Amino acid sequence: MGKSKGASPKLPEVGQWPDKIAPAVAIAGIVLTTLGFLMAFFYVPPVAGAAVDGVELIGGMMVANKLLISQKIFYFHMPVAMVSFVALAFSCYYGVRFLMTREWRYDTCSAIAIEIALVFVVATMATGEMWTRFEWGVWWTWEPRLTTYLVLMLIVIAYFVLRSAVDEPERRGVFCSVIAIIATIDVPICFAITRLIPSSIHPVVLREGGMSGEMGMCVALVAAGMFCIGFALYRARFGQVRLAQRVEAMKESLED
Amino acid sequence: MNPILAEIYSTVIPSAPYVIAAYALIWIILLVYVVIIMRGNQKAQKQMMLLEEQLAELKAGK
Amino acid sequence: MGLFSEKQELETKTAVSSDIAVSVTGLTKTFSTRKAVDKVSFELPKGAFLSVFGPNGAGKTTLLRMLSTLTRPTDGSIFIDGIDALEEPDIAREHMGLISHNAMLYPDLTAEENLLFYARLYGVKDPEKRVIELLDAVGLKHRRLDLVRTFSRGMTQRVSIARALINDPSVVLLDEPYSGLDPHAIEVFDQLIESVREDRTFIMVSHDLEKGLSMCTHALVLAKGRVVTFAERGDLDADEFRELYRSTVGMGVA
Amino acid sequence: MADRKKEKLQESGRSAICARPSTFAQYKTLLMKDLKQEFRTKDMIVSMGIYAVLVIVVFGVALSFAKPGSEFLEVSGGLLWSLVVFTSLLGLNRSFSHEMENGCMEGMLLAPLDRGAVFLAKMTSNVVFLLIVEVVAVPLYWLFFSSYATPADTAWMMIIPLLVGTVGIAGIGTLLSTITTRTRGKDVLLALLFVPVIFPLLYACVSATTAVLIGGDVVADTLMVSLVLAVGYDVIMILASWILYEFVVSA
Repeated sequence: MGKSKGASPKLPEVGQWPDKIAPAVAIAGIVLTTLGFLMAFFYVPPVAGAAVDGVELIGGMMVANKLLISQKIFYFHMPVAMVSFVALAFSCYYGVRFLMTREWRYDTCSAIAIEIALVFVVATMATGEMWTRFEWGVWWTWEPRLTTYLVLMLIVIAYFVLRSAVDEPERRGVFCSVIAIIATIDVPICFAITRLIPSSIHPVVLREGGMSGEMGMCVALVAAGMFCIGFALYRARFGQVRLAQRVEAMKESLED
Repeated sequence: MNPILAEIYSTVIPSAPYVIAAYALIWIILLVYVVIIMRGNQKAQKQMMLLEEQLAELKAGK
Repeated sequence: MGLFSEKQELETKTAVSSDIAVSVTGLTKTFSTRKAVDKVSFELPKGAFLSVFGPNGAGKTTLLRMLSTLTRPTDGSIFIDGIDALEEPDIAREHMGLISHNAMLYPDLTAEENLLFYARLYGVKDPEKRVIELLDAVGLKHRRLDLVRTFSRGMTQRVSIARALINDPSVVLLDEPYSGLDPHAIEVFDQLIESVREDRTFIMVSHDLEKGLSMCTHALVLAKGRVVTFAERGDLDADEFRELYRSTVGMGVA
Repeated sequence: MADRKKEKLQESGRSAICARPSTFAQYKTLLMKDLKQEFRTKDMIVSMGIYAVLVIVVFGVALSFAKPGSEFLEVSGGLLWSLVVFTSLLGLNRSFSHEMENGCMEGMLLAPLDRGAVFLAKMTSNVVFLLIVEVVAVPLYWLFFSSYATPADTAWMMIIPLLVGTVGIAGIGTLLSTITTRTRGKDVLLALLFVPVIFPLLYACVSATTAVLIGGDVVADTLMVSLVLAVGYDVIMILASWILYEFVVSA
């Protein structure tokens, strides 16, 4: 783990190329998500639910099942979850970079990335909760997907509790980077284990099943939008935190 | 509305509040985060003004 | 012949002649924004005794922790006996010992077990003999089977000296070793240091100006992480130095 | 290159008495120290043992209204593992108490020591202490709850998931307790970090134990899958902890 000799690597800083495109990306995000929202409700046909004893002609198609609107939540639920995993992966990447070079900037980036992950995990839990409440009529079931998100949320919360419990900056940076890395390793395992082991008590209800063309497109659209929003939020938060750090640095230099 | 059609759409009304709540929650959570960032920015800017005043005094004082 | 030329090339690579025990250049440590140690540089010949003075928060302990490879410096280089302590910390550690106010001994192990543990960690040849020899040197041979928990502060500090000397280090670091010792224990401690002093280099951090001055061959005063003065004991006028010390400590506290 | 350098240092005389020991030798020294220290003071084993008994008593009260029957077997897999997790949490919290007392952690870091050896030694000692407590607590559990249900004859296979789980708990637990041992509010923080990270291993071990306890056809499919996944988790996590340990211990 030698010190990075020579010119220190170009550190992520406010005003670099990501900040130039951040506003455009934010607008693109908003546009895409609204488009996805409209598409989810007006373009994509609702999913067929339980069978109905009879057949009806609707919009030129023979329908023999209940049409579920509740499934529409899925079009935002899945993309938001994807963004939360990507944000966690970024936090892990910056954590590794911090451990290699001990540059404070990477520790800041890692913390902000995992903050974005927390925002999106909370959003995922909220939408998942609503869906569970309607789908199964209960506020919580130990169903694999829900438990995995709960575990992810707990780890991210633990990250922030640890971050506030350690005062010395160097030690805090190292510990938080290690936890970000461990979390990023742990979550996929959670995903895999909860799916592969058939919990005998209540079988895994695989609601998603196959996704029809329109559904896939809608999810992709919303996902793109959510990634843009996530990126824009990251840059905004990064700018704000950097400003606070510069103020802190100035305060210190003015003192002595 | 004949009974079959009614049954086909029977889940729409009961599921409506949850769907709305889900989308509203996402919007609220993102909004709360943006507000946190904005407030952080304002706080930092205020402190920056204070520091600039202090710097000006220091320069004037020297 | 190959080996000889090899050795030559190694010497020049480290570019430090063999009689310099400790060479520190541009050593810096910044904690996010605060510069705890700022570009400290000095060189110590073998057998020197450096006393480091300075107000609280001047970076004395951080400097010592960096020298002992416990803390990574942000910048600068440290050469111990010609070995780059940053590139090869493990080899540098074989040459060093640290005595600090906490004894680094396990209270629930006996004095002998503690020293045997460290002897084996350092890979000392024939550890049992070495441990007995050291315990005898610090005058605790008869108490070697007692738990360190039952020892007085003075006795624990003497076992700590034995621990620091277990690998026969060429550089011994002392981090405020006198704190918590009664006058008699201090006197015994000084005798021990004197007895092992030949051909070893010492770096001591302490608040006790008189004690530091009396024992040192070199003096270094730090304030706010920066070197105020670094001078040989010979060309140092005691009163002028006391005056300088009082002013830096005064400045530090303001 | 390193050996030639070592030869050169031998000649330099000063540290002639030090021949850098192999990592395994250092591992053995560290482990012996941990074991000797623990068997002399026994504070970790005794406190974990008493804690386990207390947890069983709480279970007893909690289940006093449950009607005995086969459902108890489905539940007891989970109960056993919650007993193991909370007892190991208590043990892990104290695992570094000896090191922290007189700054001995720094004493160790001063030695030319491979940090991986520290991790392995502490992990092994944690595994040993946990197993000792489990050997006492698990039979005690079945003694106290024998009136509820007797497990299937395949119950002895419960040892396998217990072993795999204990190794995993000790591995990850050592890394996390090294992090939390020097922070404020360390016990809560260790639990908060430990439970989510250990969740998959717990999930797999509980399913394996339950399968073994119920016996019959359930054993066939779930046991193998759960054990393979648990071992997989152990390998990945212990490898990651070993690599990351160097940063954490010298931070």
